[in-house]
Amino acid sequence: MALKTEQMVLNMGPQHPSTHGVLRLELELEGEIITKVTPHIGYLHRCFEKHTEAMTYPQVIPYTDRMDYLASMYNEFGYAVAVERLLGIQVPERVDFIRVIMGEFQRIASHLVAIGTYGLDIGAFTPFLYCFRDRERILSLFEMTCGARLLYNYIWVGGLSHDLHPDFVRSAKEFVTYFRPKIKELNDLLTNNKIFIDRTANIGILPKETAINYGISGPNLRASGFKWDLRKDDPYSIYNKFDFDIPVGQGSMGTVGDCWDRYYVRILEMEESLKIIEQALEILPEGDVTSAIPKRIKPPVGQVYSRVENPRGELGYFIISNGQVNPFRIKVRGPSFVHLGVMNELCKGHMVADIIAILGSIDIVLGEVDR
Amino acid sequence: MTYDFFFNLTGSYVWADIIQSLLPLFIFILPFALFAVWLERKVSAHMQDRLGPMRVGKHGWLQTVADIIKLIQKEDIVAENNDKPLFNLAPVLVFVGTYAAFAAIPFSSAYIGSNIDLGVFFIVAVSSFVVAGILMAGWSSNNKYSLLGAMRSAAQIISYEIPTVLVIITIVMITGTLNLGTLSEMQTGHFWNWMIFGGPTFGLTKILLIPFMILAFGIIYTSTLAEVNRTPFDIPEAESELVSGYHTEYSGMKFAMFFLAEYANMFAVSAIVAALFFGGYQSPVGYLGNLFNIPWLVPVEQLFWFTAKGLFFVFVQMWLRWTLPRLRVDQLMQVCWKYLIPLAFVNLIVVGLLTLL
Amino acid sequence: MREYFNNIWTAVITILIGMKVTFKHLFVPAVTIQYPDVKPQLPERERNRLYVNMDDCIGCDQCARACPVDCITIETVKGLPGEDLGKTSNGKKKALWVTKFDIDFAKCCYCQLCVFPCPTECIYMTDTYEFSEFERNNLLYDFVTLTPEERLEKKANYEKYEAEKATEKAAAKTQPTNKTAETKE
Amino acid sequence: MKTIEEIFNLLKEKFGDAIIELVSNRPVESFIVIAPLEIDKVCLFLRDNEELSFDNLMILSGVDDANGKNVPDEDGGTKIEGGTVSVYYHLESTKFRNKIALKVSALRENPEVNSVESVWRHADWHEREAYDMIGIKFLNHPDLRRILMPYDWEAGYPLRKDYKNPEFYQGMKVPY
Repeated sequence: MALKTEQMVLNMGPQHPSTHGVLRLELELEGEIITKVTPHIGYLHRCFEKHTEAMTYPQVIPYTDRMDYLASMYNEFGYAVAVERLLGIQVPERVDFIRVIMGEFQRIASHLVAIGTYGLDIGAFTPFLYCFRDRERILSLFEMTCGARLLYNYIWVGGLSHDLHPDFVRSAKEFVTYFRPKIKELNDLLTNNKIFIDRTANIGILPKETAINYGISGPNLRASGFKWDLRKDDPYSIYNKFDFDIPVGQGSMGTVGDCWDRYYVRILEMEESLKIIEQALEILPEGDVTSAIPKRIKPPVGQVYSRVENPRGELGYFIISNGQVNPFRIKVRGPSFVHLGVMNELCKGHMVADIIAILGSIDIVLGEVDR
Repeated sequence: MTYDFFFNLTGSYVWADIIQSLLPLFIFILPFALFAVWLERKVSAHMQDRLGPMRVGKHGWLQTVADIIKLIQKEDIVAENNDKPLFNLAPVLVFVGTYAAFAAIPFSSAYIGSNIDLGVFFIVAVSSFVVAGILMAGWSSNNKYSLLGAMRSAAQIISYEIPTVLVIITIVMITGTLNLGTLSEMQTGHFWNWMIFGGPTFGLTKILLIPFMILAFGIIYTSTLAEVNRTPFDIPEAESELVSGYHTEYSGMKFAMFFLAEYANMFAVSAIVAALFFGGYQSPVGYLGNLFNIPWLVPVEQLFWFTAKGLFFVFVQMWLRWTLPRLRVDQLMQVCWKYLIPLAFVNLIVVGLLTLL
Repeated sequence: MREYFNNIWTAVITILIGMKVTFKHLFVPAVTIQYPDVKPQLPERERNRLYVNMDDCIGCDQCARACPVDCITIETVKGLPGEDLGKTSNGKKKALWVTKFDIDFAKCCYCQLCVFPCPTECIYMTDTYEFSEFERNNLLYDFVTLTPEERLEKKANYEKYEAEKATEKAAAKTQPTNKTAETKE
Repeated sequence: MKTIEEIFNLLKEKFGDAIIELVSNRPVESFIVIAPLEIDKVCLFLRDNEELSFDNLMILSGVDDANGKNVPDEDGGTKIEGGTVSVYYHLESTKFRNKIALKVSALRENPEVNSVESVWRHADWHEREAYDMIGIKFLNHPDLRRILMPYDWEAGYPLRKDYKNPEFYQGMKVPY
């Protein structure tokens, strides 16, 4: 006789400790095994795209900050690159260098949050605080440069709002030397921990073909074993001047493209970012950072899709201009938005606890999902 | 000994009984829980390069007192669809289970709440009350997260009792007693008489026993960790998955009772481990009381040593908590059934053979 | 079987390594500070509450137009001819009475976009960051130095002046038409 | 790597009238305009053709072209009548490092575009967003619901240029 069983529908969120914001996941459970995940998003919708239609081009920048609030610097970077391509202006070399330095610092800061909160999701509290301690130092560097810790409005179309602080180069070098041993400590504490590996290896495997079909990009795509980094494969700014590797998932603890790989790619990327920062600090040219900022931004009728390698993946801005001071339409391809779409595929057949591990490993920021 | 003292003091058996049974609560469990919560916060803070509570009292040592006062003042929220009798009973049951376990714990040679011959067995049995309480809490909360937490917890605690009991049997095989007082007395003298170093046996057996005793200690410490729901086995209240597990819906004093029970339980299991393997209340080096011939000092010193040992293991529990991630529910069962239980069995057999030597 | 013991071994070893790391940190001095008692040193470019130096403000409205959230509201009244409104510190002559200069800090996003276009550098960001209020209305800051009576007076003055000018103009307009009418006759 | 002209000619050969025009006189980006009900076949071809292999859909964006007539409506504002709404597809070939943009336009009153969800799963959420924001109906989409707005939002499609905020939503006042 078959026992009559019933599927349990569990609402995870919108208020839940590890949905990284206000995300609601509707789980259909067979005991603790998941049969279906339906993400419901939009709780943090702030009408970014509608707002931009009433803004001038420079006024959009503070709004881009608020999308992926863990990588604000890179959002501005991407937006500035897009509008510059639309305008066809070339920025001074120093601006590009500073942008790259800031962008890579932001990448480290963002990955630190990703790694730290991932540890928290798995249940390790301490790495989270170590990561935040180091992130605070990066934020202090930003604060020293532009006066804000989270929402910078630093990278402008055609330039930067401020030049570097005179102490910046020294402090940045200090940070690089300070931070290298910390990565090792993090590996000791979390990455190589047997419990952590058991929780993350062979969980949420994302094969390469599926990943491309789903539009996955950034560290998540690289963890699936596909060497694809826009900094190398579609170079923007001056990334082609630097020497760095693109870490890809090896499946060393389980299968290629599992949660552990996605986590570990981020760790390796932090080291690569340190390399880029070191090189950029060495050859930082002199120059005026505000000289190329146009007085009045009024692009010609046209459109551009421009993308950059955000810490989370491919951040693209699709801008249509109708020749006015306001953009006609800005559509953002947020990596988090795209990555969240693959949740159902990843979670099927796993347990409730794995949802947390998977959601943490794809590293979404709800501000960017909902815009 | 203390019983006679209270009897002489009050002149009534009833009063002596009451005082005797309330003694651990007021002298030990409450202050310990307050202290342990503070310690947990400080340990976690310093391990994470933070300061932790600093405002209430010097280095925040009164913080938990303030918290308890806050919890007492809080509204006791009972949701409409809760199963109210069970909902109210659950924290009491959890606390009773923990509190009753203290009855058989030998704090010092002068004070054992109830010096029964089935001491260890009693503790193991009575602490199973906690499972019933947790299940009740989870069920009556009428909340899916609580229910999941409670079910995980029940499965976990029951499973992990098996390796615990197997290790206890191992010890009993060597000592031949279940009485914790006698067990502690057997390990008297110096630290090399502790069970972890082979107990009060001599010769080759002792040396051969040491590795197996260390293994047994590892097993029992791991499984007691799981029994009190501490990291890495804290999945019943895994805050990142189940919000707060079985006590999600509780507030105010009822929540405080769960909290108190958790910390009291931490000490209870540490005390068992200390009593079984580390000589209970026995000093590792000898007593000042004996040295200076002050008889009343000895039980006090014993209480100190017992508390110190218990606290050390509580500290290790905290240390583990702030270091490790948590396991998944099926992995937790795997650790128990595939690793701990077979090892405990093997250990049991080997130790059994060794004692025959 | 080998894997079985290997699992146990790696588990124990990695746990011990982790415990070593956390134990070391027990003795590392804390990086946090006790905030209201100890305050961090803020960098000089700190971006917090805006301040407007009204002595230098010429009422040009550029900051209000740059603001992406419209938190600055400026109203101005033209000065009467011959009236001396003073000069800004960099020598610009003022021509407008600023009768309203409100910044709503409940809306302000501290982006600093208002600071850069200012021709007299009279609006800038300070390092005051503790200004939370219980009433949202209290976050509406009024920077105008004129008293409410003065503001009304300036407005009335200008209206009167406008009215006078209008009547003059009207008079000027009607007169020539009269003249033409006269000449026609 | 093929240029956009070559791809246009190739598509024109294969699909004939479904390929409407190649717009290449605007700054920065050129695109091919395609008939809305043929887009899925064209995309499948672009993905599976060995020489093109556009395996990655970078972005799919719905745009309100606002090229109709402005007419005053009942409550004093203006609304747009006629004209089109469009969908832009930006494709990329990870093999050949080649990029291309496509555009389809549909009538504003009842825009219907074939879904490319079966070609790239990535399009799923982007199409839902375009439906949510612009009101483009993607035929053959398995799960076309609103995504960012509440499921029971009845006041229209926010990113249309003539969108007006409703007074109330579920009894809550909307403009604050």
